[in-house]
Amino acid sequence: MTFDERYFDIGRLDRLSYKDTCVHRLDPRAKVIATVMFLFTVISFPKYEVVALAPFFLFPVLLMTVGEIPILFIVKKMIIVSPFAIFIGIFNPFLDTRTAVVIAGIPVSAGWLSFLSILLKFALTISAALLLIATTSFPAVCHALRRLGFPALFVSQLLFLYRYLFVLMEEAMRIIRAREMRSFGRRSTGMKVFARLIGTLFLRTVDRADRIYYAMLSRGFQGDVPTLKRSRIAAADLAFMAATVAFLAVFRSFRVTEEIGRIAQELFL
Amino acid sequence: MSHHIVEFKDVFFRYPDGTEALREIHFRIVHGESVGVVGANGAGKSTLLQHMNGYLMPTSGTVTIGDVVLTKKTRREIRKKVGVVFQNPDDQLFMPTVFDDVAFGPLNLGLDEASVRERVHQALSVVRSLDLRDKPPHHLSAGQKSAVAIASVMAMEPDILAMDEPAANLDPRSRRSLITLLKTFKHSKIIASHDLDLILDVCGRCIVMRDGRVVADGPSAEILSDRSLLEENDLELPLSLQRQVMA
Amino acid sequence: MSHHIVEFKDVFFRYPDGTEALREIHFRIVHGESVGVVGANGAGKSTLLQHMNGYLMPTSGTVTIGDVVLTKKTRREIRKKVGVVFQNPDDQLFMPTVFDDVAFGPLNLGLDEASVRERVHQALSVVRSLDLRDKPPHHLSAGQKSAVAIASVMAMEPDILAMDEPAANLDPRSRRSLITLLKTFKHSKIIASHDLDLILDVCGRCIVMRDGRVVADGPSAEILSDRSLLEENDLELPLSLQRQVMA
Amino acid sequence: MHMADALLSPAVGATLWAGTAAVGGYASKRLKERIDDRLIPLMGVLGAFIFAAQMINFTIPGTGSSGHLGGGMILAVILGPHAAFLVMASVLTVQALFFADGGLLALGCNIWNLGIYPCYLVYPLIYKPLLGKSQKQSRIIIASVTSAVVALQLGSFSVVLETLLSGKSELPFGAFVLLMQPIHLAIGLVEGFVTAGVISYVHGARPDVIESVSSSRPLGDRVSLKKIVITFAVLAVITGGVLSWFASTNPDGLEWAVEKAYGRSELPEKGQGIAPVLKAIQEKTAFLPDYNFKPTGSASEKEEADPGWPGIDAGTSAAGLVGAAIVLGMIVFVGMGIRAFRRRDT
Ligand SMILES: Nc1ncnc2c1ncn2[C@@H]1O[C@H](COP(=O)(O)OP(=O)(O)OP(=O)(O)O)[C@@H](O)[C@H]1O
Ligand SMILES: Nc1ncnc2c1ncn2[C@@H]1O[C@H](COP(=O)(O)OP(=O)(O)OP(=O)(O)O)[C@@H](O)[C@H]1O
Ligand SMILES: [Mg+2]
Ligand SMILES: [Mg+2]
Repeated sequence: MTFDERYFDIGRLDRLSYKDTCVHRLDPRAKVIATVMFLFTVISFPKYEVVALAPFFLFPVLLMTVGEIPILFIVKKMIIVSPFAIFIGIFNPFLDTRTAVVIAGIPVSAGWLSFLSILLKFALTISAALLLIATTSFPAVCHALRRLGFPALFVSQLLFLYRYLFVLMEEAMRIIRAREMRSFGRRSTGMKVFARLIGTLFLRTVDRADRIYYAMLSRGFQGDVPTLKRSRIAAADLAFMAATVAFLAVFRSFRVTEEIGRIAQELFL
Repeated sequence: MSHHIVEFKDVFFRYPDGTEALREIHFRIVHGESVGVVGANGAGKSTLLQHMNGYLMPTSGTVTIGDVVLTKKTRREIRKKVGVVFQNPDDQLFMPTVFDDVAFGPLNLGLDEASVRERVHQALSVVRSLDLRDKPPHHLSAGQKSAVAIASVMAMEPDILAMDEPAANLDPRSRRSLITLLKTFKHSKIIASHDLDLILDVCGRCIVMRDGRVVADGPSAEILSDRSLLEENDLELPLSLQRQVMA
Repeated sequence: MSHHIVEFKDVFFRYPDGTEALREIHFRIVHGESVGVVGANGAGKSTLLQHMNGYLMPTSGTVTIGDVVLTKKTRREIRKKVGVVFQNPDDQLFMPTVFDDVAFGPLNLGLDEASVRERVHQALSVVRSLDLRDKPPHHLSAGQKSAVAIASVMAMEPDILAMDEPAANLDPRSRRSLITLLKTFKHSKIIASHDLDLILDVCGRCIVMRDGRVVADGPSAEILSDRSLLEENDLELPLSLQRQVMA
Repeated sequence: MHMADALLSPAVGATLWAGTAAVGGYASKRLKERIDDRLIPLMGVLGAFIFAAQMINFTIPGTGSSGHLGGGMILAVILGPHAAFLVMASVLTVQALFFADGGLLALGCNIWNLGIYPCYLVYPLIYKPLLGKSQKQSRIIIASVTSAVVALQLGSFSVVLETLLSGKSELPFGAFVLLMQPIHLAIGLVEGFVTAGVISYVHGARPDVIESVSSSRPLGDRVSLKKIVITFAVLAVITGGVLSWFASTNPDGLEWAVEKAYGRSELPEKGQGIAPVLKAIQEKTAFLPDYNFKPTGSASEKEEADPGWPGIDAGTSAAGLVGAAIVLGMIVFVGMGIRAFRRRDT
């Protein structure tokens, strides 16, 4: 991905999180906890599990549709980060060739099953993480983390990181353009210029940190970044959590998919 | 009300690298006065403003705000009185949402939740930015950022306002509403700017700096129409006082 | 000399997040013309300028520079012809000394050492900054940075010059010498600015933008004295055309 | 080289999360004790800087391909280990959330691999001793390159271990290591040179910065090597213990890795020895009961590979397929329904 694309991409994700739907309105803590439970449940399925993962797509699909998040955007982002998981998983079919199941006369090896399982888990976990941000906003996730017991220092500087991410990326983007404008694709994209360029950016960043610090002092900063409590757990949040837990428990404990298949087979075949 | 007074007495300031940025600065601003600071690039305007609430401490001489002499001990007190708006709003809006940013000062003053909300509401309505409250600053336009930066200082209800180049990058309409806002602020204020027209509009009094010294101090209408004084100091007549020769 | 021509034909540009920043832009700048671009914050001025040498590529429509249509393939060629000066000089000066920075472009053009030195000397004298050559950019004042940024573009001897808000943060004297410099640049140039007085001074022609569209295009003297047109577009009369009511 | 959720078992994910959280709590506490509150915005902004810097590419000499900066070593040199670790953790958190690099459960692993090694191991044990008191260019280069290479080698080796312990991949240990380590050797070299370049540039242009930042650095020389080594030993033992205990609930991975690593013959009596014990443990501790997945893999059983393995006959698998199709169809239907409903609403 080019610089610009990455930059625009997170800008877009960030903007999505400022929508106002009922998913966006849920308490951030509820969403964080629900997402983590979802992730653990998905990951806890054994290596060769494929079929039982299907119902879990309901979770991202509901968040996506109710939260009005464009599906293509999420899919695109998933594909971009997929190479590592695919790279590791793709060896399974070659290394684990014992026949696991025979479907319509065609033997399917265990390796393919485990590879498929990795892909499904990948899609589920990555989309859940992206949707958490897309429906919650980064600052809200940070505040939730703080209230869930993460160290204040860590959370404060995480918020600063988020705030200045865009400022500095824009700065970097302009520097790149200035370099491009005067380098005509020749030399000067090498390591030496690069190191100086990064060095310049670094020095500016340090100066900026100083100015920010002054601005904070001038508004009474005394070492702690204060925040207002902004949300209380409401009935809707409890309902959401309860529904998530029930959903996860049912589909993790019972092989619902296969049951449905069996019933369907009996009815129609 | 002596707490709105600002007094610089023989202030010198040297940056650690040896640059003499302020020399023998001497002036007094009384309650309710509105003072413009003008001068060439590098004249020392920003350095001067940074003494107003003790980011920088004089190398020698004294700065007095209200009844209090600026020292390392008193500067925390003084910061509650003096609100400073910097040149670049990006350095000033450091919290992740507009609301958080404007609430930052009042929260640090130890106000309770209701009053903090009240203050934020108040300050944002003054700059007509209430509907931006939940946005992150990086999604604002340059003009909106400046407005919010001003709100975040106003929310502290300072007795004295200091602004460094507040109108740069604003489009003419936004600049005009900034001028209106500044005119409605009743307490003492001090504004450093290259926009001499803005100074002429907003400030009754004007200080001219050059190489770290105050070289002129008087009514804006007089100083800013004194062509030779201005030109000696790398300035020129406010554009609205220049006759335009149309092609 | 057709290589100094700039032509936008039905250019649309959409940022990846969906913002329609340019719509149906259509104009032609002929050799030696000097064109100002004005409009409110967010009107699309910077976006327009970034099409001039292919940082951004039109979503639809064509941009022609000289005889060459802007495409991914031709933009390297086009960058040699068009020099762009950004709004913030800090972003433009990325090398550790002024000399290195100004030499960067010519070196990349593959010039030999003597000609590079010659060009740097030339460019720095034009902006009266020869004595800054060994300084690191972060020790310069705002005005000096702008001057060096301009020199670093001039050193490439562009056929066409594009500048985004060149006068922000300059003191009146430096602003005036920038104006003089711009007037002496004989080739085509295009300048985006909120400083309507500067546009009136430097540019014979003026384009008004609003929401990504060109809403007016004509002689600066006419457009910039049309109060109702300007006010509709969040602008106002250049200050030098406003009558100052003295207190 | 970010570890991904999909390759992770809950046990490995949770263990590394716990380890990372412990170190993070420790770092926060240490910083809080002696913090110069100027450090909070500085840390945040430098985190953002790492992102910005990572987006600027450069050409790797002689290859024409391009690389970018990782950042852990630069941060450690400039901020000291505690602050650098927290910044690195934040950078990775943002990567997990905004770019979906890795995922949330794997975040523990990633912070471990890319944060703890450079900040707490390589910086005090390799960078500082190599650099010594000198600030010579050559010294900076040697120290930076060695440090970056070692840190990345440790990181990528950990990815290998974490993947194998999780047991979702079939890659044999040896092959996996041979894949990962050389790639990261190259990346490490580049990162090292860039780190050296930036540090010596900053040192030359503004020596005050490194000095002023590092003077407000709480750690510095005060922490002894011994303390670090001991801490790491303890951490390693605890992690190893917890990990292997957890991992035994998924014996597939651990045993398999051990088997590949040491060769089968060196694990005696597996059939009767370990497997039943593990199975018993598993029954008691399993995160959620593993329905239908009976022959969890003691290796000997796997080798036998009975025809229906892993225990689904053709009938049930067909039912599974049909079921999956129906379930997915219903989900798509629900999604499209909500979409349509929304559209009509607005
Ligand atoms: N951090 C610094 N270290 C050393 N010298 C500095 C520093 N900041 C400013 N200076 C120098 O101090 C002098 C006064 O600078 P100052 O920023 O106060 O000028 P200014 O009047 O605000 O200029 P401008 O109109 O460009 O904003 C200049 O010579 C400048 O180079
Ligand atoms: N990187 C970006 N991604 C998405 N939208 C953008 C981006 N940059 C600018 N925009 C949007 O495009 C529109 C035009 O922006 P542009 O920067 O061209 O305005 P401008 O006329 O230069 O404003 P200003 O006077 O404030 O510099 C604005 O609505 C702005 O929000
Ligand atoms: Mg200044
Ligand atoms: Mg612009």
